[in-house]
Amino acid sequence: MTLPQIFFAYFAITITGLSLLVVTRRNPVHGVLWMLVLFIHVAVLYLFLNADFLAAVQIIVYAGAVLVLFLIVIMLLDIRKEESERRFNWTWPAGLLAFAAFMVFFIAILRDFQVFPGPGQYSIEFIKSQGNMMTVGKVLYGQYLLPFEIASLILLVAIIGAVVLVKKRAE
Amino acid sequence: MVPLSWYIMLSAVVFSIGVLGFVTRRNLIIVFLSIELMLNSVNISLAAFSHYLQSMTGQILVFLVIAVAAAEAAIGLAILIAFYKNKPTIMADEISFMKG
Amino acid sequence: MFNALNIRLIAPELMLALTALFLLLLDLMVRRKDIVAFAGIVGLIASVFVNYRLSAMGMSGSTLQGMFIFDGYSNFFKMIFYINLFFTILISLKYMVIEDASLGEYYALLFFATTGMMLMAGATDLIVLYLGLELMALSTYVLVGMLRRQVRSNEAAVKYFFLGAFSSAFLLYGISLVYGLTGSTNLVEIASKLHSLNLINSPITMLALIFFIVAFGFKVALAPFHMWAPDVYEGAPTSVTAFLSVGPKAAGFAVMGRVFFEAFGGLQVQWSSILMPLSVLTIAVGSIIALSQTNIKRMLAYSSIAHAGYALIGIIVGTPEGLTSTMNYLMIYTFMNMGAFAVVIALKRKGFSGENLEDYAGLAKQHPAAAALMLVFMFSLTGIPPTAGFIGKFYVFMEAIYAGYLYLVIIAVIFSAVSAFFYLRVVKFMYMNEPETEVVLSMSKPLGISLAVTAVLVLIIGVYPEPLLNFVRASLW
Amino acid sequence: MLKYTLIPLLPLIAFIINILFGRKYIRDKAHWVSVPAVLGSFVLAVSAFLDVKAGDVINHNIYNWIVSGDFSVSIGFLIDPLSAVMLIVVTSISSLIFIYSIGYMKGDGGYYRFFAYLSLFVFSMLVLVMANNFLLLYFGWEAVGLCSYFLIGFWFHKRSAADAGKKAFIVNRFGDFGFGLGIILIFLTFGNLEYHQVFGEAGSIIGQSINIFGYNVDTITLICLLLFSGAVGKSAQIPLHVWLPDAMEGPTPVSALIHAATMVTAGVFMVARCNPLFSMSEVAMNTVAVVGGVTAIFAATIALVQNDIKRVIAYSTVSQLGYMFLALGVGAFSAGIFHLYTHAYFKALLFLASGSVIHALHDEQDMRNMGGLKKYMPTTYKVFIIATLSITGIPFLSGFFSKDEILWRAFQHGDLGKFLWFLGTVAALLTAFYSWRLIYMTFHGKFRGTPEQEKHLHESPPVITVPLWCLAFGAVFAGYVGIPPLFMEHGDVIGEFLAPVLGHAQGHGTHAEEYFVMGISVFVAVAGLIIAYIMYMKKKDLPQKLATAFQPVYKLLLNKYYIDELYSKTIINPALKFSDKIVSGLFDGLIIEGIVNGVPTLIGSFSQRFRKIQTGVSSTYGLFMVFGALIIIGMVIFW
Amino acid sequence: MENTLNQLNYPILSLIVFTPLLGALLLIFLKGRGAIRWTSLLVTIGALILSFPIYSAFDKTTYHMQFQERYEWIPSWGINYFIGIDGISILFIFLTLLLSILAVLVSWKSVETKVKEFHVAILVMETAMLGVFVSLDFFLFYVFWEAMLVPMFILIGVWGGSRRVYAAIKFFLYTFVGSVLMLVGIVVLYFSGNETLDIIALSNIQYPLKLQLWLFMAFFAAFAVKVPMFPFHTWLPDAHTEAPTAGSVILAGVLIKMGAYGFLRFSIPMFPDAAGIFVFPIMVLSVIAIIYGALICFAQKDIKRLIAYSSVSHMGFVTLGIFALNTQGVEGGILQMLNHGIITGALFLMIGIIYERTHSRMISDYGGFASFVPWFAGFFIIFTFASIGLPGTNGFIGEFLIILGAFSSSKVFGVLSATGIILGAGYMLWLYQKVFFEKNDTDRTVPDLNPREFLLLLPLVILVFWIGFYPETFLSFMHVSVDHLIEKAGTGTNAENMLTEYISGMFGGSL
Repeated sequence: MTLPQIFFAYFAITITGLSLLVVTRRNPVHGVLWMLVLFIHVAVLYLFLNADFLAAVQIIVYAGAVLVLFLIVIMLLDIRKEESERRFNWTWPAGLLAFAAFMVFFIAILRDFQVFPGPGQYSIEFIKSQGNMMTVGKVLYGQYLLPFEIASLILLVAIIGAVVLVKKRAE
Repeated sequence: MVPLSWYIMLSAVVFSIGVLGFVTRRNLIIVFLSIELMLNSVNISLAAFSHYLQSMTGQILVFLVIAVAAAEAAIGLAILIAFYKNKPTIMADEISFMKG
Repeated sequence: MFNALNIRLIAPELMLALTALFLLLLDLMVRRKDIVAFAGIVGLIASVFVNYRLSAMGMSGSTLQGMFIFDGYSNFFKMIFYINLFFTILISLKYMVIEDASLGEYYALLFFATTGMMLMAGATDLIVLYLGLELMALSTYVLVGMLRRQVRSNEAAVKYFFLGAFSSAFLLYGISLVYGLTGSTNLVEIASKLHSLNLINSPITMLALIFFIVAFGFKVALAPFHMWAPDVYEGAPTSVTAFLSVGPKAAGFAVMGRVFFEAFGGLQVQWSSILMPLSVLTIAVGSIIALSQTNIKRMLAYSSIAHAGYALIGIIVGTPEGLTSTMNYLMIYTFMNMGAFAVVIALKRKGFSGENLEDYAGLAKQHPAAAALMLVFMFSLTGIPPTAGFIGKFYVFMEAIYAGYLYLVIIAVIFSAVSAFFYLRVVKFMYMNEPETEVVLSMSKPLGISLAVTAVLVLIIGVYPEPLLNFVRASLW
Repeated sequence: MLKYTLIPLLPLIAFIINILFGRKYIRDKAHWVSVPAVLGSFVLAVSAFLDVKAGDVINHNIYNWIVSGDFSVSIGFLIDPLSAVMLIVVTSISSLIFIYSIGYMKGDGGYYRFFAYLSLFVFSMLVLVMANNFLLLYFGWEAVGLCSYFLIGFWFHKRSAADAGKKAFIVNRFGDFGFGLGIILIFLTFGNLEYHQVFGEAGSIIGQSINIFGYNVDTITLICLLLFSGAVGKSAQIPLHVWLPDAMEGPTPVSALIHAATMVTAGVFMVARCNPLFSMSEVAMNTVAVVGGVTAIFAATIALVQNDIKRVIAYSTVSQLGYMFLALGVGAFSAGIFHLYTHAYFKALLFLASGSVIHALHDEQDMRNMGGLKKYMPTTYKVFIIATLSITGIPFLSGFFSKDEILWRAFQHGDLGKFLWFLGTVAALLTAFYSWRLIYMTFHGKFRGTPEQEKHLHESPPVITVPLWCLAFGAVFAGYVGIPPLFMEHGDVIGEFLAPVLGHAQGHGTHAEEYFVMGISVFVAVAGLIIAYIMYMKKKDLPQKLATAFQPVYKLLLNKYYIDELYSKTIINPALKFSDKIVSGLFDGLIIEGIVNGVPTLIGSFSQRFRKIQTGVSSTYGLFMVFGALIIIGMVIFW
Repeated sequence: MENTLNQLNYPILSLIVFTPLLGALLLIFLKGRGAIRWTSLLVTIGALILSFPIYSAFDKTTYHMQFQERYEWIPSWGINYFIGIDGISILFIFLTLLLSILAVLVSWKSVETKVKEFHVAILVMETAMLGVFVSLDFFLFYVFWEAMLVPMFILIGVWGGSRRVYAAIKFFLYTFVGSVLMLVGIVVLYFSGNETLDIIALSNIQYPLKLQLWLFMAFFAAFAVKVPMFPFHTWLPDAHTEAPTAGSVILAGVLIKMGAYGFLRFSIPMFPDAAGIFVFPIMVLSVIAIIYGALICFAQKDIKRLIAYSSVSHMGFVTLGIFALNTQGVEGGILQMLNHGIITGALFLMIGIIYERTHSRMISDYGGFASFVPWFAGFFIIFTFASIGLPGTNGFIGEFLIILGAFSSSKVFGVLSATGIILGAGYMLWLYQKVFFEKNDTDRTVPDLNPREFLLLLPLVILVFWIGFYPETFLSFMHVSVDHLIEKAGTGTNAENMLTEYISGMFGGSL
């Protein structure tokens, strides 16, 4: 195993373990915290994959914003009393079975996933020469302008939605 | 060099764990986290593809997914709060007044 | 570079989005929400006009770096979305007041959702498709939970949200796999890459395809991905239910048609054979479970599930004609379903849900006109000529038989007979039972207009479908 | 042509007028419509008869009735010697009975109805007689059945009357079932239904056979047997005789006209009409003869012990009809018709006379409650005696000539003929016995009815007695048109007259034999009289003793051989039970309805069961989605 | 085609067909029961009067469709608005028009609730029924065919008896299942026949045997249910019994004729080979229906139900005649349909009339009625005997021709079917006796027929005797068409003989 592979192995194992922790913790606060750790690991993986911008976004948006939102909501809901209750649905064996089946299928199908098309223009060298941020920006505002705009609409909807749903109304 | 399939396998595993969490957990906050897990797994594979294909599309998509995930989080949590105000529970199997 | 930035072709969507924004602003300025709604209708008509002008000018083609296309196919679906939006606004006006949830944002969200659907219909890139879908989805999540003081509405929103997010994770996974295989998210490019790289028979392609089916199946409510539908339809505000039962479904079919035919055209045999059992299952589940429903919204939910199954037959056929028949079906379904929900809404008044079948008892005696209209819609949903529902089914069955799916059609027609039972039950309650309580209709002009228009169209299309057929056909080639 | 068309049309018009306006306007003046009509028919019939006598044969199609492909049948009349004779019989007797009814039915609530039905009957009977093709014959055949149904059930409030009418119709339907099929077979064989065509080609199909259920049956035999089955029903032969005694529930004029003189003889007429067919099939002829012979004696035995005055006469009718068939069966067609003709008079007389008795006793029909009526009703008594003498075959009354001819013809007809002759002779003995028994029980001895009845005993008015005398005249002298050659060369006028249609009877026998046969029959007639005299006048306890001594036989006869019971036990009740329990209850109610209602119920229960899957828990929904995806993946990729 | 396309220079058939529909539209805007009743009566009578020209202008010498009208309707699918009639359908037009008038008349007093809806339903029904008989395009045919269900469903379910909802739903679902299968057949036919649904064009195509078999079965599903043939008959007693009088009359008079009409118009001429093969089973089912329907009548306690089951028996005759596939059988079958419409329609009318007075359909509640309602009894006996098939009435002509036809095509079936005549006499006379005879309670007062009811029944009585004595008026319309049909049926190859021989071999080769 080469060094990168060892690195990857560490991250893979950690991410997997963290995922399992997230879905098994009784206390959602713990879950969110483990998730935070996981996000950071994923961000490192992005760095590993030459996606600096993504790593930054991952930390800022995901870890910084989304998870904080989660924590706030957990606090807001004050769900301590539920900590003593069952963690899983009665159907959990079926879920486990589904999980196992998914694993089997995925391993069987995706085991030797290869890249078929020839390499595109955004080689490591190209990105390095331009800078990751610059590259992403150019593509985003050029080719992917429309998606970007739509994303803005989505965020707007999210704002309106949140307001509509929880805002105190003047009755 | 790390083979692409490793990333894909990692992504698959995390995705599956997300599914597992979604279908087994009662607490909707955790269920929500499971969904985020699934999104992250997709992001991992997208970033990996992007890297190996030397294409920028994957990265853009990851960026957009994160944006959408944030939006989803906002709305999803708002919905949860709205529900909680009426019925103080966030357990999946207790939110089942409508069935049949 | 800016040549490719032909913004005109996306003008209708822009119009709608801008209208939505304008409505948000307007909402702050005026107290009366019907003014907001009216402004919305103006914006809607403007968008329709723009759309019409564009297509009349013979404009078509892709724009924005091949992200989006303006063609007959998307125009047809946009038509459905416009109609859906239009009628939803009309039937919402009084209803939302009754429900005490008359908000300007409501209309804005309807517009955002419709924008999302239109983007889906015109998307030629999986990224746009995904974002359009999310735009639609997020808006509808909020719309479903609009009645935030009602547990039912909250619960529906919770379920819809979680399952929706779950399904879009599948979609994303599928997109990522396709991207990984072909290096592209553009539908045309995907198709050519799948072909040139000889990936047609790759299991990974199949996996991606299946994930697409899961996600689209969720949107159009195909069994076994349909289970959110009854709960959500029941819990959501009725106007939103009407909106949901048509818009996202049609949008789902739109992307299904686009993606399957364009990107996975080479795998037609595969997806047909996957969809076929799903269609049978969907029709069966929808028809059978609907039999034991007592809540009309829930019953219509199952009915819409069954109808998704019928519409799917056209896709299964896998030919452009088949797709045409599905489009035709959806258009017709829009009218009859909207009409049916309009009647349901008419029954709702303060302190009276009007959702139970018993509430329809003796309706024909108290409100013969409403009962007669409901009768038309019910028989149209059953597929009895000379209503539009029959034309829709006939076309779908015709194409299916032409393509050799005789047994599928036989199963479908038998289940349509089963489904007749629960539609008849509504008629039975209206005409053959004595009224138990006095029902006062909360009629309003807009509601009346939408009822009249849908009923007349259902009958006209049933008797003279030629213009619609020509329109459908013209939109595909 | 109008003249001939009017013969049946006059009564029809009378019917229409009476039925439409009778209830409101005509009421008790109904006879003013019907009697002139039937008298008119009679006059026209006589005129037609004279035309035929002068040598005309009228065969006229009025219009095409049914045309379908190569099937074509007309409404049209054939008046030849046979139908001319029948016309005379029918119209004359009808006229008399119509007049009689004026008195008999006086004051009945359904007076107009009665005359309407009677008129309709006459119309139908005339159509039957005058038809020139089988289908029109069938029309008349069914129409007289219809009238019979109406008239038997005339007093419909009486359950027995309603039952009897229905029974008559349905039993006849059994016969008509065969008759109809016979007609169809005739059409399929000859391609035509007109008498002339069919009879003309009859010779050409000898030897043809039809495959029925795997057996080859001679076509002509089959046709004849099927036709004969109609005759069996209509003329109340074994085994379809059961309706006729019950038919006595109807008013007496009806019994006289329909169930004695005319309608029941339609079978005889039909067989005679089809003589060209029948004479080609030995099997059919023998069947006819045997059925006739057996019926003659069978009915006579039942008549021996019956106590209802009309039933005795009814069984006597059955028996006499048997005689006629016997005659036909042995090839003596004209003898059969001759007997039909004489029988019409004396049997109508018997009925009308008994009607007079019944009328006098206010609807009492049981002979055990009669007796000694001689002194109250001398006229009736006299005509009764005349009729009885005639029917028993006392020489030189009309019954003698016709009966004797039949017996003589039978005697000539080979071994089977001898046997039939024997049957006929025995039947004659029995006839004599029960006829006289009837007279003795009714008119002699002491009155056994209630004093109330006795107070009102009276002779009937002239409107009743005049027709009786007219018929009595017929009963005495009608036979003189058929004097056997033995007594007078060319005495058999009617035989000669009918010969063009029915052919000359062949047969050879010596004069000695003929005298022997005649002697025997006269002897049995007298013997019957004497036995009856002894039993009912001298030793009045003898019948009782005999009844006790031969209890089983007596019971058997009294209960008409239990035929009705047999039918109801073996056919009617099982059929009703079958239809109620098996067909309606089990098959329709349980199996078919079960399936029809079961499928929706099943789907409904599916629905109830499947909706439980929809638990309302989003995790479950997710699980279903996941499994859906997994199954598809498993099926598509790993299969 | 020749120039007999339309002898009259105006669209006579469309006029007849859509007059009732226009009337129905008019009714929607009317107020007041009297106005509604009179309007619908005038509309139905008007439609009948409008139809008079077709009887006189009808060319009896050609089997071609007459009074044709053809307009493009849905060119995308090659579907035309194509109507026309021949000798087979013309009588049904007449029957439909006549019975619709009577249906309106008989409901004059008995329908008191939702009068407007009732008459709208009747008129819509009339248009749909007429449409079925004139359609020469399958799509059009199917539209009318199904459209009938809706008003009928409403008629039964709203104005019916105590179990009306059950009966209505049963009726609807039953017939709907049958007709959706036909729909599949129609579509298959569409593609086997050069993408057209023109019935005439489709009739001229020789289809492969296997396809014929399948199509025949698909159509059979619809027609057999409608007729109804044993064992698909159970909707009929319920529907007939529970329907209001007008509904029963239309059901019995016209609706169930459509199945047999379908056989004549489609099954036999289009799939002659398959028809040849199915002759045997269908004749068996027909004979079973004749006997079975008759036997069940004996077990009935409800007058309407008895008449309903008798319809099963009579329709058995009709199908038997039709599938005898010879001139007499088919003509008898068609005539018998007309007859049955008249007779059973009349019987249902009469039951409705008496029900208005007694409010009972139970046989046991009657008895001795001949004395207080003599006119009623008189009319009833006419129809009773017509139903029994007494010569001189229309029933005889039809049944005789059918038995003749059946007998000449298969002796066994001819003989068995003739037993139906005995049984028919049995149950009808039993019914008559129980209702009109026997009891004599003089204190009961039931009014006799009033002039309206008298007028109602009079045309039917006239028809009973008219057809009974001069059927040629009616038969003459169909001669040429029927001969053409027989000829067509005869064009089937003899491939089916193998099958028939095989089957008859199992019965000892004697059929």
